[in-house]
Amino acid sequence: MSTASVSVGELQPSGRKLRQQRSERIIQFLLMIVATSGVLITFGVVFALVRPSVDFFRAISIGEFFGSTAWFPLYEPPDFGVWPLIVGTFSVMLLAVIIAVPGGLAIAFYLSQYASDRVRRKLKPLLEILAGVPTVVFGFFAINFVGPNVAAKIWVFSDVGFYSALSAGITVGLMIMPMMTTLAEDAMAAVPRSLIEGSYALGATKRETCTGVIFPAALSGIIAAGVIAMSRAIGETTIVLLAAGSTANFSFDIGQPMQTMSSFIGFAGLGDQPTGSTGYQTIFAVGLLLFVITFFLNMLSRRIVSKFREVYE
Amino acid sequence: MSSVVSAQPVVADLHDTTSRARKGLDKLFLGGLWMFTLVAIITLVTLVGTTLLKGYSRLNWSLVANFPSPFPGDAGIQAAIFGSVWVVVTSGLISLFIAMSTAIYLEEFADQRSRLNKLITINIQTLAGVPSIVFGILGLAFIARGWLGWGFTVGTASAVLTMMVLPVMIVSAREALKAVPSSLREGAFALGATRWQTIVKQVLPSAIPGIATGSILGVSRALGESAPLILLGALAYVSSNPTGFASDYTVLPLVILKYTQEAQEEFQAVGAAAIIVLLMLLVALNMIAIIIRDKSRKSW
Amino acid sequence: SAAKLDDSCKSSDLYKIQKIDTKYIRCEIVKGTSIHATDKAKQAKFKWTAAKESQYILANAEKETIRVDGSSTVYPLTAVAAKYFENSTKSVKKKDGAKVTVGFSGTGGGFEKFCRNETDINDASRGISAKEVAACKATGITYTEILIANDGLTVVVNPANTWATSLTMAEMKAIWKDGSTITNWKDVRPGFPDQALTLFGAGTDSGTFDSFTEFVNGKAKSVRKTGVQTSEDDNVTVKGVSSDKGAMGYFGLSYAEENSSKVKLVALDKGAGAVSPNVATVQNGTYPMARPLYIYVKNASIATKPAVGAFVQFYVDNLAQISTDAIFVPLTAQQMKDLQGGVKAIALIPRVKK
Amino acid sequence: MVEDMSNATISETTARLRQSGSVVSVSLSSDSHSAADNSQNDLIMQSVDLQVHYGDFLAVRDVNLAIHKGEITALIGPSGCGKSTIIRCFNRMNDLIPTAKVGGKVFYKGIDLYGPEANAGEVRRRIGMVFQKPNPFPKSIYDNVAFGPRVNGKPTKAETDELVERSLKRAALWEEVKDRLKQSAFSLSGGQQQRLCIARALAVNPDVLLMDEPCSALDPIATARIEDLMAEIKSDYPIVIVTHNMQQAARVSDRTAFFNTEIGANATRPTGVLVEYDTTRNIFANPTDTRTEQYISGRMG
Amino acid sequence: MVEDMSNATISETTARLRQSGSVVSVSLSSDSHSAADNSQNDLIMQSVDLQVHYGDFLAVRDVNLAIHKGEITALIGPSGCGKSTIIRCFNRMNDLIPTAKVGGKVFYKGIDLYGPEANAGEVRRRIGMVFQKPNPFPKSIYDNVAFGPRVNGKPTKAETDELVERSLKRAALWEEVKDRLKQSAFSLSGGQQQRLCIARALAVNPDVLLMDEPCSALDPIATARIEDLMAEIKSDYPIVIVTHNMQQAARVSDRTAFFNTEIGANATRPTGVLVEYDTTRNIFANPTDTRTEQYISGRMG
Ligand SMILES: Nc1ncnc2c1ncn2[C@@H]1O[C@H](COP(=O)(O)OP(=O)(O)OP(=O)(O)O)[C@@H](O)[C@H]1O
Ligand SMILES: Nc1ncnc2c1ncn2[C@@H]1O[C@H](COP(=O)(O)OP(=O)(O)OP(=O)(O)O)[C@@H](O)[C@H]1O
Ligand SMILES: [Mg+2]
Ligand SMILES: [Mg+2]
Repeated sequence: MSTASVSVGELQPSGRKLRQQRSERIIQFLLMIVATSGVLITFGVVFALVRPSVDFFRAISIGEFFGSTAWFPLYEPPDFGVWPLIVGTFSVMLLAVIIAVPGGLAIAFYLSQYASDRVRRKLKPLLEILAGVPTVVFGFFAINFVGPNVAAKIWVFSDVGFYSALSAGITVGLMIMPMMTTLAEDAMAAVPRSLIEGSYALGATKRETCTGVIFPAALSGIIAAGVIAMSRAIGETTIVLLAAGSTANFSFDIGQPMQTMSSFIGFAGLGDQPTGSTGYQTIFAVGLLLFVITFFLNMLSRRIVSKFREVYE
Repeated sequence: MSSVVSAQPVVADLHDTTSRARKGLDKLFLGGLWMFTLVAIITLVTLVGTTLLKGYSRLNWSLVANFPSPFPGDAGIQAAIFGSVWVVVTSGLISLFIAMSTAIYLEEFADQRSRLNKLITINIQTLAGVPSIVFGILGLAFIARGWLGWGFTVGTASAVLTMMVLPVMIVSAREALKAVPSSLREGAFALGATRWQTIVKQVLPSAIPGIATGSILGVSRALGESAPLILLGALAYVSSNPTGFASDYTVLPLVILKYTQEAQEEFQAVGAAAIIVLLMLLVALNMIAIIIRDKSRKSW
Repeated sequence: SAAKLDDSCKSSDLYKIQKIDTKYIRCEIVKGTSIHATDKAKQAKFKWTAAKESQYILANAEKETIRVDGSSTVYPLTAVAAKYFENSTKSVKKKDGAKVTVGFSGTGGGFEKFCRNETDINDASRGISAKEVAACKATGITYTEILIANDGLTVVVNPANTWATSLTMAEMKAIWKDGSTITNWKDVRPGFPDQALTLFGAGTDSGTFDSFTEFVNGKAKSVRKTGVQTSEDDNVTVKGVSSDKGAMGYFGLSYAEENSSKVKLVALDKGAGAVSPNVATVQNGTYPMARPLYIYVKNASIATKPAVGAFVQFYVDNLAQISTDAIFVPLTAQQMKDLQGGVKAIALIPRVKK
Repeated sequence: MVEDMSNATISETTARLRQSGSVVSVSLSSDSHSAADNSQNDLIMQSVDLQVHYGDFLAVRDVNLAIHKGEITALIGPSGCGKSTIIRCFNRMNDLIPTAKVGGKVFYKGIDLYGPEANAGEVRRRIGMVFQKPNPFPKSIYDNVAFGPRVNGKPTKAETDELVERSLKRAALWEEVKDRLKQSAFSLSGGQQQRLCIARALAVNPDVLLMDEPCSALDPIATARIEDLMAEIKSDYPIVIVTHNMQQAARVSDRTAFFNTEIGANATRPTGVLVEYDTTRNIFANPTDTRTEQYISGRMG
Repeated sequence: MVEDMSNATISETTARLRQSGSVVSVSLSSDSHSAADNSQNDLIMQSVDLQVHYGDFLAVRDVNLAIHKGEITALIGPSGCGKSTIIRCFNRMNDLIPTAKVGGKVFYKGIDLYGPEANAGEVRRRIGMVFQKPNPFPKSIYDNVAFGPRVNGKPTKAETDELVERSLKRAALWEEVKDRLKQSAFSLSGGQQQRLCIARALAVNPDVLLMDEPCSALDPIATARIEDLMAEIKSDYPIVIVTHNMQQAARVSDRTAFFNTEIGANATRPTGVLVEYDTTRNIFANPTDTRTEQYISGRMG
């Protein structure tokens, strides 16, 4: 009977390996530092927006900002009532959502329930291309095609000029439709197959299965997708800048030119406001408002999605 | 005992009894789906079609070779192409570095449940939802002017685009790392490999195709992005290719934006031609992504 | 291969310089032909001619970037100058010619950068303001002002508008002043028809907007806020005015003349009778909405960057051609003379060897 | 075209069907294949040489089964032998799988389910199905049951109310849910959900009920309730049930079909075959095929 | 601090270890716990009161096991009883699961694996592991084997060549792959891949080899080859193997540990416990615990 030989320190790494393990601790630390840079960016964004906004609201009262309906910050004398921008933003957003959400849903239904594999394989890349088209190209499309050939033709309530919220809204809607399609498809794919089969087993047709079972089952996912679409539409700058003009009309006639919060920022940026001027600070005040709105929309959609996950678990 | 009972013959029993209204609705519904699908296809076709029609006359070598000009006849986009390449490559590389580091830290080192991990994750989600123009504001306030004061240069634009594509890249890099089977990590650890050795020698090689495809998608977003750069002075008449981070620059989307707003009609053709070049670059990028994806599938 | 005099050159060679033996020759537009001509016979032709003495300065243009920013009104003029200058230096210095970047942040935005030492030259559609003078003083920046062109803002109406052949500045102000509610021609002047008035204006970030508001209302950026469709793109205004009988708009003289088939130019009356907008009335200042355009050159840039001096010299030497090609109202003979004085002042700035 | 084929054995009938390939009415002599009890042994459904491919892969072949009125028929066999595949052929659920190709014939009251006379929607309404995992719709309890009637007609509110109550009663769920019909179906327990799914299937008044391992996700108590329920309703709704639980097959079914897999001549993956089909008593007490015997003993021993 | 404790029984040793909590050298008296054969019975590894939590859940507790030189030790027991958890404690693979908390001690040649004297990387190099599913790296066969040596040092090309050949020969794979060392490891069959993984483990020259169900993904022929291989190398590399296949445990192992699950006083999920640990002969021929007997007979009968 012999005793196992004992050598203390036997399970310690030697030389090279030891050095390596030490340097790994440094690597890990460095990685952590880099990983937190994202957090810095967010703080940077918030800080960059808040500081000049504070200056802005020192000069312009919040009451005037939210209490008046004239937005002419770059005129003399300037007006700082943000409502025209809000109305413009929501007009364009609503138009876009009215097109993108049903459109995205319809295409998602078609792709996931109706289309054959062959058709799907051909359609998907087309949608991917559409999803990858830069917004400036959509803007070009808006002023050369959508504006004169669609918006001007379908809007019968007023004269539609070169610039209109309608043209911008339609184009933004077309731009976010592929994204909406993808998100809706994901939501539909998460519906258990057994539910769909349960519906067919009761003699339901494809339509009834789509509207009666898949839609309600995927509803929260679809709503979340819709909310993301909204926030995308609200944040869109270039298309609106090109298609809806630079006049902050306080109007509910979507045939008129309008300005959204994002397109105002882009517009004011074109004209390069002198630092510290009130015109320069408006960029930040409006940016802050835009950031807050999209931040809440994105939080909302995350909430909905996490609720949604619980249902089928 | 032979009690034989025939099943009663009920012919026509299983005929379609769907009511006409129900069938009509079915057709209507499918019609609606078709319509929207067609809208998407028509959008793409008319978008490319109208652009081609407008721009094909200027789609020649002089477009690519020339620098901007006040005269539409010989206005070119060379500076914009090089500017785009500069900005996209630098921001792509920087964000790739940050995204890989972040993803490796979050997936391979950090405790998944740690506060820091959650904070970073939520933060990335938040950043992903920030409108791109807001990054432009950040760039204007901190980078172009303010603290860093880099001016309206390639460096500023790269920094801003980096922030913009970072969330996309981090998410795709994390997905790629998650997709590496844990058996691979266990196999390496079980041989005494350290964490870093495991990552560098096993995990990353397996994840690279996924990371590459994700990055290319991020980069193509940067290539097409215009909004934040509007705030960063990329609109000007720039007749030289960038030579460094401190160079003046312009990029394709903004050249398009500028020509689109130009009063002379002939510039629209230049803009349209530039769009076609931009779209071709994007398609090429996506092809590379597809090739990488397919290649990586074959190799092992 | 050595080109010979009188050999025709291409438009892309415009202002290129070649050296044959010891002589320099330059590609120029044949007099009497024009880049803008639609008539085939008058379309631009190019030929090599002997280069002027002063162009040897170009040989000093190192591989440098000249930064210009400022007024979007002056931008097209400087952009043409830049284009030609680049053509020239490229041929002299081969690939390493000087580069010019031209921004159009607006006169004010441009001065801000200029006084922060970010640019070499600032385009201005007005003289430097007292505030800007102070800003430049604070950073120790000295500069030379050069009058570079004349500009006239024209008011345009629809060709079918038979009544408004001329308007008084008071009428203009009534229409355009902040708070104006006039939406019908009949309220502009008794006797004008009952025709809805629609207004097209320039975007707030353009120099045109600043000048127009200053001319009409006496205060920059002060203008009626409602009932005006604004656009960055003069072409949109042209389209709008040409498709609406009751429309009125404004933009630069050169662009108006270019589009005189689509819109009608309106004469203005400042109290001394109606004056039609044209080159002569703008040059002699009788037209009420005429103004001078400037460039401001930083003295330190001239001292330290040879290319900047070369560019200004080039700009001034070829101003007549540049103005024509950019469709600007050129300087008068007297103004040209004064200009040479400015250039001489620049020439006296001591150069610093790096 | 209807023929009376009394006194023909199943295999004879099958042979004739093979030749004619037409719509026939089939009946069954009461030989060894007759029902285990005295209930009516009318043939409701019959498969003839049924075989299913998924793409190129032959999943199951040569299945000749007869489903009788008033009876519960159990399908048993090892995993992958094609039980689910077969039961899904009985109400054309396999139509939903693009790669699935059905060969042979399935007759329902003499009509070929896959023939021109049959419409998939109608087939599914007539031949109800209950799935392995309870799959209530994300709607209220009431709306779950009302879904089928609503898509299959336009019942009035009163009719629907009555139908929902009757179906829930039939599925022995009424007492437990009558006070919360408007609540989400997800608020029910697993066993209740499965009974809800049965009620939902009954609400469209089917002629046959197919159940694919309906109890495998349930605890023993819930299972017992479902089994009781099956016994209760089988006189109105003949039931075909797939089960992995042989005790269950022995307990509840009148007939049992045992499937097994075998690898074909030049196939790489095993194909399911129907080894033996007989009264449950015979299958469990004295199976004729040794494979059946092995399977039964191996699992029950 | 080293103590010689010959002639102490395991339980005595354990008791002392509990008190001292320090690094000790332990040996085993040749009582009922001694090896089944005449091989050296030196203790290589020993676990003392080992227990593992996953978060709040106690997955396995009170495991006292001893691994001997030259032997194969089999861990058997029903699914979820913690066999994998235990074997992964033996080379600190559980460190990789953030929620896992290891209590008690595991000694390797007298050194506490979880003590300050031990480094996880070094532990894993010394105590090799082979997994349930073959997990070759997506590299060439050669690079798979060379990976371990390379990360653990900087061998020259010649050294590596020699090591790869020796390891592959040891794993009885050399003849089959020597002509295609540069090919992808994925081009090998499942059984070959598993032997490659064994070769890979051997290439770093471990002292013990842990195998978690190494044959469960393999066909019988490949399994037989692995079993032969294990028998061949066990004199050099003591082996701990987890297996579901009791015949396999009986065939190849010298000692067998039987684990079972039981639900603790106020626990909701079952916790694994070591029921019995003895020579394989004793465990299978005359187990002392009735649970062992039931399990063995239930499965083997
Ligand atoms: N949609 C499908 N596509 C391709 N193959 C399929 C599909 N569904 C089932 N199979 C294959 O067909 C064979 C029979 O499957 P089936 O589900 O009918 O078996 P089962 O007897 O119900 O098994 P279990 O008892 O596991 O439910 C299996 O080999 C299965 O892999
Ligand atoms: N990473 C983990 N996190 C939480 N619980 C775990 C984890 N791994 C295993 N468990 C739980 O610990 C218990 C023991 O698991 P373990 O995998 O060790 O069992 P096993 O005996 O190997 O089972 P099998 O024979 O199925 O492989 C199980 O209840 C399992 O669910
Ligand atoms: Mg099944
Ligand atoms: Mg296990």
